[in-house]
Amino acid sequence: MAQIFHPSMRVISRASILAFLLVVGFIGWVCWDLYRSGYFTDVNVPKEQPIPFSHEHHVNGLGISCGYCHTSVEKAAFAGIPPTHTCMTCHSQIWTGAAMLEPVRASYRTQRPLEWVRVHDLPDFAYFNHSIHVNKGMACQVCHGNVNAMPLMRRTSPLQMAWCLDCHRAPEKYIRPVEEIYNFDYVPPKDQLAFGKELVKKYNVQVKQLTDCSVCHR
Amino acid sequence: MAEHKHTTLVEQPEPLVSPKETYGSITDKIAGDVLSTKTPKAMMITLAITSALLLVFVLAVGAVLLFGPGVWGNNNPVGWAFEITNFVWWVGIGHAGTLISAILLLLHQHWRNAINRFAEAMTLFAVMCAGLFPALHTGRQWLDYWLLPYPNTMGMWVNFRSPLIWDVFAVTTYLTVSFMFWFVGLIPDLAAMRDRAKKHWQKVIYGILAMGWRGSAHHWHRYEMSYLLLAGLATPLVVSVHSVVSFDFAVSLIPGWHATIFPPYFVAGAIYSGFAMVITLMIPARRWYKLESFITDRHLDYMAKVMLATGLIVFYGYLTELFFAYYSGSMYERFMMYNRIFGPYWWSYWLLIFCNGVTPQVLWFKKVRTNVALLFVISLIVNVGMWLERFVIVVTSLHRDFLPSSWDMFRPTIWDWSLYLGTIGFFVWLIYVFVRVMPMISIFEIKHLLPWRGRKIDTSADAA
Amino acid sequence: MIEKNVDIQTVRRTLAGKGGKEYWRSLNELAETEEFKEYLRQEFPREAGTWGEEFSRRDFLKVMGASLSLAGLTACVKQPDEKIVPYVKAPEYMVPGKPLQYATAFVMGGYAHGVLVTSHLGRPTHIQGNADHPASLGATDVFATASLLHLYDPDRSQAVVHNGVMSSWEKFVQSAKPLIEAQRALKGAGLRILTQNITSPTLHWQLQSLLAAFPDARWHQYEPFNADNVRDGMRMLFGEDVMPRYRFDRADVVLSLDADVFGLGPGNVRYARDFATKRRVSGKDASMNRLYAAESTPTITGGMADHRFRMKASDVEVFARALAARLGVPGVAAEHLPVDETVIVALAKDLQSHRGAGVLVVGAHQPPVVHALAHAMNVLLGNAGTTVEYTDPVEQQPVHHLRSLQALADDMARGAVDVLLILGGNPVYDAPADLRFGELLAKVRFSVHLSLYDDETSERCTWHIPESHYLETWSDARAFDGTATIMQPLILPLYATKSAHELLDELFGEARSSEVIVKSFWKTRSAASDFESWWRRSLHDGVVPATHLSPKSVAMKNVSWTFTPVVSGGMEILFRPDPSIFDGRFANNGWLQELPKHVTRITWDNVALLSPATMENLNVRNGDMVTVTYNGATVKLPAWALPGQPDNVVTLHVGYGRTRAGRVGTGIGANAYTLRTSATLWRGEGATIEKTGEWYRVASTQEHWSMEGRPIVREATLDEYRVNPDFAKHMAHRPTEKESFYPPFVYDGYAWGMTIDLNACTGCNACMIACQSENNIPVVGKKQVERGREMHWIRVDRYYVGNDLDNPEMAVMPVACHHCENAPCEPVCPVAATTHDHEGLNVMTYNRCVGTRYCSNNCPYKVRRYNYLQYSDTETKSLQLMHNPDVTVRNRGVMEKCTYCVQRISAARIEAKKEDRLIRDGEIVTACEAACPVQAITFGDINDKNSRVAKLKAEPRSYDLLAEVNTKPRTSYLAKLRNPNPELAAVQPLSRSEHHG
Amino acid sequence: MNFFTKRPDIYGLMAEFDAPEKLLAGAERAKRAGYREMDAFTPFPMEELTDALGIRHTKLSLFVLCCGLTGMLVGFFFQYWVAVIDYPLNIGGRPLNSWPQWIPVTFELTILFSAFGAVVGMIFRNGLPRPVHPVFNVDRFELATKDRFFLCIEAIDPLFDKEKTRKFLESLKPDHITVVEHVHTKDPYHQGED
Repeated sequence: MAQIFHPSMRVISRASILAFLLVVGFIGWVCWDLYRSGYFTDVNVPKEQPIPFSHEHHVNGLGISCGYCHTSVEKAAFAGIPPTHTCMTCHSQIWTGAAMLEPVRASYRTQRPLEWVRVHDLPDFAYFNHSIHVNKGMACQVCHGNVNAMPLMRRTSPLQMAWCLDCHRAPEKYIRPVEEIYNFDYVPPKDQLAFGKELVKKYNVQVKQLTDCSVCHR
Repeated sequence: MAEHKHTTLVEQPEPLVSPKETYGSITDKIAGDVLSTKTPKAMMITLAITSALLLVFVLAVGAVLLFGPGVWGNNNPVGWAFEITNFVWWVGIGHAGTLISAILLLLHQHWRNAINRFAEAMTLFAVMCAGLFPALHTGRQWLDYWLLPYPNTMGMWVNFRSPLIWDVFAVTTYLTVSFMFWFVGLIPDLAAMRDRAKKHWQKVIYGILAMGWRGSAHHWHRYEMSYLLLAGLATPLVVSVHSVVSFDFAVSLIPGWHATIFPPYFVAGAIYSGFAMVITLMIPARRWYKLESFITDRHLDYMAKVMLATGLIVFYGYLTELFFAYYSGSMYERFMMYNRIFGPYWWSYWLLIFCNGVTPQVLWFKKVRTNVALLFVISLIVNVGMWLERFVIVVTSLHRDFLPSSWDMFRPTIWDWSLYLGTIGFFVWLIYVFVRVMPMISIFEIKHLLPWRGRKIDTSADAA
Repeated sequence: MIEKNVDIQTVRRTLAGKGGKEYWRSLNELAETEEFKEYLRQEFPREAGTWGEEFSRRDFLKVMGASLSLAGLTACVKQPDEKIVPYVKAPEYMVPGKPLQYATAFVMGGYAHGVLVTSHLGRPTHIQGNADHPASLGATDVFATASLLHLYDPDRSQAVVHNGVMSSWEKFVQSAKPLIEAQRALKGAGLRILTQNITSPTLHWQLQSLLAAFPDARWHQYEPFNADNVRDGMRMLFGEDVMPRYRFDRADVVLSLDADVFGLGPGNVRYARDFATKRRVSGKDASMNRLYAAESTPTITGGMADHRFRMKASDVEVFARALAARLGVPGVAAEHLPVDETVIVALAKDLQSHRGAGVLVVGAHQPPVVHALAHAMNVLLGNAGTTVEYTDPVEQQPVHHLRSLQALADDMARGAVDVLLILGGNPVYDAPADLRFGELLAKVRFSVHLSLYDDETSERCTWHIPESHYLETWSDARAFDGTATIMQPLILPLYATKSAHELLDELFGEARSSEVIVKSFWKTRSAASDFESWWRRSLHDGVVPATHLSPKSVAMKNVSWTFTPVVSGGMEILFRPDPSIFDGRFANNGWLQELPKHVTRITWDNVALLSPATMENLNVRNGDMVTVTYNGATVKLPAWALPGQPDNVVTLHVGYGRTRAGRVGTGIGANAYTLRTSATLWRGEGATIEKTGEWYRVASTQEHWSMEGRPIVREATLDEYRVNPDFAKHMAHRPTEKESFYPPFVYDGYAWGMTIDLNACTGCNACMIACQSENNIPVVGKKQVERGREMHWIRVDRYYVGNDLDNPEMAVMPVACHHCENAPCEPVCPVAATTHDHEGLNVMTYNRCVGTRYCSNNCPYKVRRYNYLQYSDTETKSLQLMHNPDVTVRNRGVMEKCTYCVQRISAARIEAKKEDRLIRDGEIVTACEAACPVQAITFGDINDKNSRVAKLKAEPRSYDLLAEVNTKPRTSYLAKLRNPNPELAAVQPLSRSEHHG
Repeated sequence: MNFFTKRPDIYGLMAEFDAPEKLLAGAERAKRAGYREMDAFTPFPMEELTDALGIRHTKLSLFVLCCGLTGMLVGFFFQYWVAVIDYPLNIGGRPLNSWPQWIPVTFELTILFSAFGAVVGMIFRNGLPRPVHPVFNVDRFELATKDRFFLCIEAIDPLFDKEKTRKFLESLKPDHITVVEHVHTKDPYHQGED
């Protein structure tokens, strides 16, 4: 009887088993990472907008507060995207000739709204309500990041359910006094957890309810 | 062992292997059938039919993936119908292999050696068919992987309270263990195939699969231990799998489902249907491949006896259900039984009693048990009966439950039938592939049954 | 009322630029236009993402891919970018994401039903009742709620049509003007206007000024189901044109003479509410009203009755005569009796002992003399002025509809009509068959049909003008009690449509907009010093102050009674409006087509209703196709056995057999109008029924009628209740906490629960449609209903009680998810898609559901609904605008069910939390609760012992359905009571309650 | 064989028998003769050889037990962690730790882990896969899976001596005796006669 296989098969046969396990593990790792990567979550990926609107300039440079444009953030589920009219309150006075702002003026002229690309876009079956969050001391910064330092708007949070749960399970990690929700320079106290727990109690946040399915899905 | 008194096989009513067979002839016959390019003509004809069914299967799967479970006849009270009936039926069939391999091994039933390979392969394919149904019956089949507990960005896990999750674990465990059992059993035979193969590519393929098996005594020692352990593990597993499948029903509160008798009753039914299917497949295979030397009439006799025994247990189960319904004092339970017997699906109940309860009674007679043609017909009847049993449990329980306002009828559509018949095509097709590429009888285990000086083969314990 | 969006104009221009007949019949083409897509994107930004062009139509991958992209972030497909489109200039009152409600009125048969319409970003999404409106008191009937669907119906007429060819409004006006001018010279001798029943003060005002300018012109009104008989009866009895109005809240004994007062007709919602106030039984010595019904075809009113007497419609007159004779109405003698004499005696006694607290009501289809008899009895019994009020007619110009239409038909036949304006209605379809209205139209040179749909009448007219939906335009109308409502639009017309006001004003006036016309009319009427604030107030409240009609005192004439001769033998045929699609005007409304009809629970079809005995005589079974021949015409439709139907009576519901209703309503059922002539508008004798040998599958949502002796609807008589108030609790064994294997979960916050009072529920289906509208529940179509896959989250079960198959009693039971604390559905879900929240809701997370259907199997109430196929219409763009954005639209393969309107709970919880307070009792009103005319449904926090729901649950009548399986449901029922007359015990058995262990 | 010890020139000597009892007798004699590093190759398992060759009893069952226990603990506590600690949900009013409902999965995982242990343990301890092995150089070795029975005394056995051992094997009256070469000595695809 002759050997069927080349002697190298001694190693190859065993290595292939190991390799198979490694490949399976690798694929698992790639999937794990891919779903959490910027490719999938769009974290830190600025989107092309009709106008390269700079939050940095308007917030840090001009000191405009979030609520000036996002008017319904304390009142409604939707924070509100400012109508062209809001832009024109200033831009009918300043930078009136800037080419960059032509779409704004065109919108105002033609009554055709501007079409922004949604940056923070939850799936349609997740019902997020801005008003309850900001009214209970969850600052803009916590989810949206340092918008005041963003020349172009981008996500800083993956907006995945596990990410939501992180805070819904322990809001004390992020909660702050309601007066500070628009403050990008807020520094949490050293004993944030203890302080946070106090605030949670003060604002009557029912933490155990926050992981109920019906809180976000209807 | 050596001091055992020498006994001849002549004392046995009929030897388990024809006395004219030798180690060499066994090997040449079984391996030769695989390596030969000739296929029996009858097999080619049935293969054509099977292939047509396979096409139907592809269409039926495509339809349900494309349009959803709405292509079937399921409706609001009857959320499960053919698909779960088929699932349970196939899982049940998938019980014979492991039972034969494991339980009969532990019980020193040597006659199992001739049929275990085939039955194990049948088990694998039946479980594959079975697994398709739960996977296809969900509305969003592309999300079936949500039934697996894996870390995800939703932070969600599965609900371990659900019998469907138990099913996932039980069926995948069963499939994995059955596959390992089958594969481990195949290793020495794959080596034999490697050594018999004429063509280099055949040698390579069988060689890779045999993993370099060389029949070393050291290896055999561990091998036998491992095989025994697997048998020991598979035995409770096989019992648990159909128990878990029965939990799908028993855990619910629907009259006709909510019954503590279900686990044993389901396991017995599974063995019953499994043996029926083994007989259904073995009889033509034995004939076409002329395997009468290995699968003797005595084998058929034993299988028929197992069928009779399990058939009686199942029949007892039917009687118990009647008694439970009466004794529960619950109007819902009583109505359920009444509805089974006299309701709009009365025919399925009576047919089931005929197929599963009445027909097997003829197996009390040895003449029937050894009449190949008759046995084949009986096995087919039992197969149908066991399908009806699941249909009765699934559909007639659901279609009239608590609130009469919701009562409705289930009417199967062409897609219900297509998928069912399609899986039969898929199943038989896989069996054919198996028969053509793998030894359908375990070569080394048959050899194990040949006596040699210094070892007797005591098959006196082989009584079903 | 809404921000003017320029893109509507673009869409409209595109529409106007297109020609050809197919175009506006198929919405596909419209959907393909870039402009329309663009428009929708802007109106409805959240939906934009799913309309990506990357998938080609009918492609396998597309189906998979589309589903995957909806499946969410964790699936292997990246979420596509979405656009977010702000306003150019935001309306001040509108906060995006917060719905607004506006008051307006839904009009049917001329009568207004005050509604509040919910608007999300300018899209009306839900209609509920206006609590300030007398016909509504906050509730609705099915038609009012379902009228929303017409607004978005893709089959709605969208363009002007001239002789079957697409045209334009401008061309229409051009060709109409010279003809009108020519008529002006003839004083309008050849000008005719046909309307439906008109109560609109503005339209009446417009028509009056028109008739002043064209004195020889004529205005005709026709409704296929009108109040001619009532009006004639009143004239017969009182000699003047008055109309009765009932006060069931004052009545202890009610006799219905074939009247479906709670089911159909003006004031039905209000009447049911008033009636129910006398059925809210609480405490040991509670009292309750008693309802007798002498009825032909069973209705929900008959179903509510404590005594229902089954008789032919013609025998109702005989019955009324016997009773009148017994009560001493002058000049009336009994002839023969359709019922046991004890009935008449007991009934007369009961009515007499409740002088001023009894009431007799008569169905509009009964001949005038029955109305006269009944009201003569009402006057004699002192009921007039207390339980019955007589008022001037609500209509500005009441007419005898049949005679009005006949006059028009005569003129048309004579060739005297040159110009005919048909404002609404569908006379070609629903006029009496002998008038041959469709053929007569050919003799009219210039006929115009203004209607919501391009229907049978539009086809026969030279011009068809698409009509604005009532939510798109200004108008006004009066309720059954005269109260006027100014109807305001919630959205600009979706298509180039006109209202009747605009059409008339264009042709005969100054071409003003509806708003200007309506406002200028009310300027002439309002006595207020500050018209603008009066106007705003009227709009806001949805009622115009001081328009209610006051009761009049009337005097009975000396009537010389002429009774209808009794024709014996032969098959009686009855024509009745369909309980779901009425006279056919709702034929293209999928919600209503799929709504199980009162009593029969049939959907999508009309059938020949026969009594079981008659079925047996004819040797037909349910679904056997029969031909019904009458007046020389024949219809073919399936026979259907209806217990409670009198023998030898066939009832046909009209409204089916439409040939030009739209994709939903065309070609289903049989057109019973073809058998209905002027002489036999309501009923006739001598119909022949023949078996054809064919069989037809009727889609009924309930196939089993009996409770099988199970304690489902639990009921007792009032007397039994007084002895044993908690009888219902003893009808089944309810396991105690100790019997449970597991310790109970503790709910220490809110604990939502519901009660349904079976003693009040009439089975009117209002809850079903309200739920469908609120929760984006799809229509599945007849084939799917046949298969048993209807999607209604709340259903109304109908059972027959008693062992008399021919005349059983009826019990109805609304069933929705019970939100069981020990929910059997939850532990079996493999992916935890259905779970409990801390407030005790059984919540369904659609996006987690993979669709195993196990939960549904394990639900003893069978209230879960499964999307067997892709039922939600994701292709038709206009229907997407209708969706409630607060409720996820479910796709194929997903289980769904009643959520207790979790979106409303969430909204209330968030508001309460922001204000740092608890949710108040009654702050959350579920859609079904809001719609319920009889307030049978109460929702609230059962942990709050002072809440309405907690108090009702403490009532002895309260019981849990299937409590014996220990589901601990949060929804409970209040047992039904009947109040039979002990003197009728011999005729009808009394005892209701069976006692179980 | 230790890495540092010098490898013998050949793998060993192989005797071929045509009946199981002859192999058994031979093995017993070889053991009595003091040989330890030897192996037998048979077409079916011969339990008798375990003693005849002095094969050490395998500890596979203990390993499988450990695997099973691991599976059980992992199964149970994973379910506990999911339902009680990581995402507690009120499911149909059942307690968070509704352990009776976790028995099936715990059981299945116990079996699954054990079965893996039994198979992987056997394969691993047997040194499989081993597609290339010196014994395959033996000319008639393919009959070891058919009807021949081989006894191989390996060169690493301290008593092994090419000539003496061959003599000893001849005394067993085998059909053939073959020298088993190492795999590397020759081109495996062009092996000459031995």
